[in-house]
Amino acid sequence: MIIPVLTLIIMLIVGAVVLGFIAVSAMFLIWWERKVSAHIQTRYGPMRVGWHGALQSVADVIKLLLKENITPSGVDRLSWWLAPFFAVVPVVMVFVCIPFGNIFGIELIARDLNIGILYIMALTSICVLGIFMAGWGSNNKYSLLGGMRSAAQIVSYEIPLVLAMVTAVMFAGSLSMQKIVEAQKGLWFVFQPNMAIAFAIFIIAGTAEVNRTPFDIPEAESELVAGFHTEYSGMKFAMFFLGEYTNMFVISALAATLFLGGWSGPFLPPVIWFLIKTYGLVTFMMWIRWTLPRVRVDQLMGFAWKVLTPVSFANLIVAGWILMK
Amino acid sequence: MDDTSLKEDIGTEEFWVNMGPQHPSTHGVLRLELKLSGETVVDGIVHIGYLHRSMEKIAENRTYTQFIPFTDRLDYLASMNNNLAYVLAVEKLMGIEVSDRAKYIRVIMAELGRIASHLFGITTFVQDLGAFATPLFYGMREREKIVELFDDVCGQRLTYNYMRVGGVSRDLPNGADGKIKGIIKYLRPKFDDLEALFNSNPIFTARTRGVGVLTASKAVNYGVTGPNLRASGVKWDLRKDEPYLCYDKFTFDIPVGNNGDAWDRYKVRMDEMRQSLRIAEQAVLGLPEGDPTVKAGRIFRPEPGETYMRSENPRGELGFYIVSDGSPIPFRMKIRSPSFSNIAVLPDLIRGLKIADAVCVLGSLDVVMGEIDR
Amino acid sequence: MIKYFTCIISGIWNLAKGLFVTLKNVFVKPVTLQYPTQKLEMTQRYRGLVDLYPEKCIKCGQCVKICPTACLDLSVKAGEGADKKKEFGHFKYNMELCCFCGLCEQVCPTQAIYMNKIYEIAVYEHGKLHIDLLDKDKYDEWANPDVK
Amino acid sequence: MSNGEAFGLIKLKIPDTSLEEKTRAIVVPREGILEAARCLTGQGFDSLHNLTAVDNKDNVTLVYHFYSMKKRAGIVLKTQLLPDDLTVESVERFWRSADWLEREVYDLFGVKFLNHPNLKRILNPEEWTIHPLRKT
Amino acid sequence: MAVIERIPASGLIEKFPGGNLALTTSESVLKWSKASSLWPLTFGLACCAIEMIGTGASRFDIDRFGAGVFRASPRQCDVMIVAGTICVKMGDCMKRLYAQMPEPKYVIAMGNCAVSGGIFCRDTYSVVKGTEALGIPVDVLIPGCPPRPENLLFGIMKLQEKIRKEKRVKR
Repeated sequence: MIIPVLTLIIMLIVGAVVLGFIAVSAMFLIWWERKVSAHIQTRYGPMRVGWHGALQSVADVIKLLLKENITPSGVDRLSWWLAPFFAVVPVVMVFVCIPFGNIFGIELIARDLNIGILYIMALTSICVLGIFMAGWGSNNKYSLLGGMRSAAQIVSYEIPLVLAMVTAVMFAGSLSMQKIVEAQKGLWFVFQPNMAIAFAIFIIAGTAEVNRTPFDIPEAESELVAGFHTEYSGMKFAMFFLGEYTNMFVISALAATLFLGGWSGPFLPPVIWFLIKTYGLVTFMMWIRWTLPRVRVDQLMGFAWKVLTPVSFANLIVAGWILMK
Repeated sequence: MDDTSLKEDIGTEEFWVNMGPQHPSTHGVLRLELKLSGETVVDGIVHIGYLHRSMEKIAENRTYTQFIPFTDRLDYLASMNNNLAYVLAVEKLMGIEVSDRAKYIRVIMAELGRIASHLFGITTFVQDLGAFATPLFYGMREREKIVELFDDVCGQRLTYNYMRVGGVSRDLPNGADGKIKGIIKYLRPKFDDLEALFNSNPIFTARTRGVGVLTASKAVNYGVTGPNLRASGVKWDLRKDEPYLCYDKFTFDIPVGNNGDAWDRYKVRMDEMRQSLRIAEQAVLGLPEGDPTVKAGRIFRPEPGETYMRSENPRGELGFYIVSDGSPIPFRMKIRSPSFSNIAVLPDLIRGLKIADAVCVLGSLDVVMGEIDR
Repeated sequence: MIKYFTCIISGIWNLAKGLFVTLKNVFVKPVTLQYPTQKLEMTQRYRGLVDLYPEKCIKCGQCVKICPTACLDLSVKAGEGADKKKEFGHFKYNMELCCFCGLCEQVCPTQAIYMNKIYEIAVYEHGKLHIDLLDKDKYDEWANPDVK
Repeated sequence: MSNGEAFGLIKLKIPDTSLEEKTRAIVVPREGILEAARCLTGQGFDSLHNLTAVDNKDNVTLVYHFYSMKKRAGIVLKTQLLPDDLTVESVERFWRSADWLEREVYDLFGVKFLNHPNLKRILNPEEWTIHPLRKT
Repeated sequence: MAVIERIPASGLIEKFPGGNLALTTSESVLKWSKASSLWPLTFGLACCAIEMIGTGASRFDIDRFGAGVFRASPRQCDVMIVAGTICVKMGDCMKRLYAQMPEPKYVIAMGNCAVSGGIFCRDTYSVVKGTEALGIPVDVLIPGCPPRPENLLFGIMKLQEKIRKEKRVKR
C-alpha cells in the first residue's frame, strides 16, 4: 500500500517540477528572445517592467490569461478547443526522458526509457496535429493555408531529423538518452566529421520542426497574418506560444544531448552544462531567426527532399561504413 | 453513395482570399483579392481608395502656398521630393526663376529624401520576404540620420513643408553642410552592410530572382516609371533626360536592370542610393552663396493657362497638372502619382505565382498608398 | 555532383556572412534614446505648438489668412483708448486641426506668433486641445510633463 | 517629334482637329479619339503618361499626356465633351495604363468610357452616386 | 471591463478578514500586467504609420515599454493605434477590426487625422472626422501631424496611467 502512494507522490512532485520548469523556461525564453532580437537591432528591448524587463513575460502571461476568450462563430468546436492542447501536451511529455544531468547523485531524468529516442520522435510528430487542427478548426482561410503548410513541412522535415538522430544512435549503440550521453564521455559526437554533418542537418530540420524563420511558413506573418493561430486569442493563444517556445527548448535539448555530450562537461555541475548547451543552441536559433528571410513553400519542400534527405542518407551510410570497419 | 456525389464531396476548388486593407504586407491600406488554387495565385484584383483623401478637391480650395503642406502627405516617405515636384510645377506655371543656392539646396534635400525613401522601401521589401524586423530596423536606423538632418533644417521629422515657390523656406542652418558630409560618410559603409545581408544571401536570391518579371514593353505600356521601369532595362530618368533644377551639372549614372524581376528592382534601388550620395556630395561641395529664401506671405496669381510638370521621385515620375484661371487658387489640379501606375501592373505580374511571391512582388514595386489614393 | 556540393557550401558561407553582420551589430552600443529619462533637445527650428507673444501682435490677421486648415480664430475689436488701437476679442487655436506647417510663423511680420518646443502632448478628451492663445499658462501642463 | 508634326499627322486623318494657341495642345473631336490614338501608337508614342479631365462648367475637357520613350518627346491631346453626354471611346486597347486612369476619371467626373473592360469606381465606394470633382 | 469581475467569487472573498486587501493586491497586479503589456495592432493607415514604425524601430524602441509586440491579427491585440487618416471606405473595416479585438481593449488616436480629421477636415468629401465619429471610443488622443515618436511613447505612458487608475466596478 505504502509503495504505490509514495510513487504517486513522487510522480506528482516530479510532474510539478517539470511543469514549473517548462513555464519558467518558456517565459525566460520569450524575454531572452526579445532581448536578443533587440540587441541584434541595436536597441534595448524590454526595459521598464522589472530589472531590464525581467518581469515582462510575467506581465504578458497574466494579461493573456485575463483576455477575453473569443470563439468565432463558425469554428469547428472540437478541433478548435483541442488544438492548443495538442500543441502543448506532446511537447511536455517529451520531458519525461530528457536527461538534465545529476545533482547530489540523483539522476535528473523522470524516466530513462530504453526506447527514449523512439518515444521522443513519436511525440514530436504529434505536434503537427495540433497545428493542423487549429488551422482546420478556425474556419479561416489564412489559418487553413497555415495548417496545410505546416502539415507538409513537418512531415517532410521529420525524415532528415530522424535520420540525423539515427546516426547518433548508431554511434552510441543505444536508444536510451542516458546511454547516449554516457557514450560521449570521451569525445562529443559533434567532433567527428560525419556527426558534424548530422548535427547541422538536425539543427536545420529542427528549426523547421518548430516553425521558426527561415522555415516559419505556417505562421508567415507577412503572408498569412498569423497563420494557424490567426483566430486564437487570450489563453489559447498563450498555449500556442508556450508550445512553440517549449518545442524550441526540446529540440535544442535533444541536439545538446545527442551531439554535444548532454550534461557532461568539465568543472561545472552537469545541470549547468546541460542548460548552457541548450540555451546556447536556442540563442543560435534566435540569431538565425532575426537575420534570414523566409523561404518559399516549394523551395522549402525542395530543400527537404533534394538536399537534406539525400545528404542525411549518405551520411548515415558513411556512418554505418565507419562503424562496420 | 454513387460516384458523382463522392466526387462533389472531395472535389477541389479555387477560392478567394481577401488580403487587406489591414494586412501586414500591403503597405498601408491596399486591398488585394487573390483567387487561389492551393498556394498558387490564379487571379488577383487590386482594390484601392481606402486612403482617398480627396487631395484634388482640396487643391481647388487652397492657395498655391497653402497647398504645399498637403503635398507632404501624398507620398509620405518622400515628402521633400513631393514638395519639390509641386513647387516646380507652380514655378513653371508662373515662369519664376530660382536662385542658384536654392537649386543646390533643393537637389541635396531631394537626393537625401530619395535615399531615405529607398532605405525604407528596400527594407520593408525584405521584411515582406520574412526577415522579420531586423533589416527594417537597420534601414530605419540609417534613415533616422537623414530625418534628424531634415528636422534640423526645417523643423519636422516627416512633413517638412520646406520648399517654397521661388526658393526654400529657410536657408540651411549653420554647420548643416558639415552634417550632410558626415551623413554621406556614415551611409557608405552602411550600404555595404545591407548588401552583405541581402545580396549573396541564397534565400534572398532564391526568393527574388526571376520572380514577377516585368518586361520593358509592358512596363512602358502600363505607364510604370521610376526604379521599376529602369529595372526592366529602360534607361529613362528625368534627371538626365529632362534635366530640371541643376541636375545637368552633376555627374552620376543611371543604374539599369536586365530582367525586370524583383531582384533587379531591389538592385536598382540599392545602386540608386549610391548615386544619390554622389549627387548630394557634389552638390554640397559646390554649394554657392546667396539667399535662397522667399517670403511666405506672397500670393501667387498665375496667368490663366495650364502646365504639366513632372519630376523624378523615388517611386517614379510625379506629375502635377495645374490649370489656372487667374485667381490665387488653382482651377484644377491633377496629381499624376507614380505608384498609381506602378500598382496597376500588379495583377499581371502575380498570375501563376505562389502567394508568398505575390507578397514579394508587391513589396518590390514599393508603393505608397497615400500617393495611389491621393 | 560537385556543383551540387559547391552550391551548398557557398550557400552556407553566404548565409554566414549575413549572420556576421547581425552579430557585429550585437556588440554595437544600442542607438536607442531612452525616452522618459533621456530627452532630445529640440532643434532651433522645431515646430511644436503655436504660441503667441500678445504684446508683439499687431492683429493683422495674416496668420489666420494663410493657415491651410483654419485652425486659428482671431477676432479684433476697436480699442476704447483715445488712439482706437486694435484689441483682441479672442485668439483661439484649435490644435486638433493644426498641421504644424509653420506657415503662420513665417508669415508673421512681427514674429509675434511662433512655434514653441513642446512636443509631449497626450490628452484624454478633446476639450483640452482647444486653446486660448491669450491665456498665459496654457501650455504649463505640457511644458514639463511629469514622466519617469 | 513636336506637337506641330503630330498635329499635322492627326489633321490628315481627322480634319476637325485644331491646335490650341497657348498650350500647343492638339484638340480632337470626341469621335476622333480612337483614330488619333491609332495614329499616335503608329508614331511610337508608347506611353499614356497621364489622363485627366477638367470640368470647365460648360464642357468637360479630357486631357491626355503622351510620351514616347524612344523619340523622347511628349504631346498633349485634348477632347471636349458636353455635360449632357459624357461618353467617349476608351483607349485601353492601346495603352493598358488607360485602364485605371479612365476608371479614375469615371469615378471623379462621371465620364463614361465606351468599350472599357471594367468601368467601375476605383477610389470612392461603389455605391456612391456623386462624382465629386464635377463643378455643377 | 473591470478586472475584478474576472476574479471568481470576488464577492465572497471580500467578506473574509483580509479578503479586501488580497483583492486589492491581486487587482493591482492584474492592472500592472495589463498596463505593462500593451500589444498594438499592426495597423498603419497613412503618414503617422511611418512614425509609428519609427517608434518601434531602434532609435525610440517602443519595446522598452513592453508594447513592441506588433500583432497582425486583431484577436491578439490590446491596443489599436489609429495612425492616419480614416476615409469613408475604410470606416467599416475599422469598426470591424475594433469589434474583433478581445476585451479589454484600448484605442490610441495618433495624429490629428485620427483625432478630428485634422488637415483633411475641410473641403473633403471622403474623410471621416476622427475615430470617434465612427463610434469607436478613444482612450488617448495624441495631437500632432505626425506626432514625434516621443509623443507616441508619452501617449502610451498616459494610457498606462489610465489603466492603473481604472475604477473597480462591482457587479
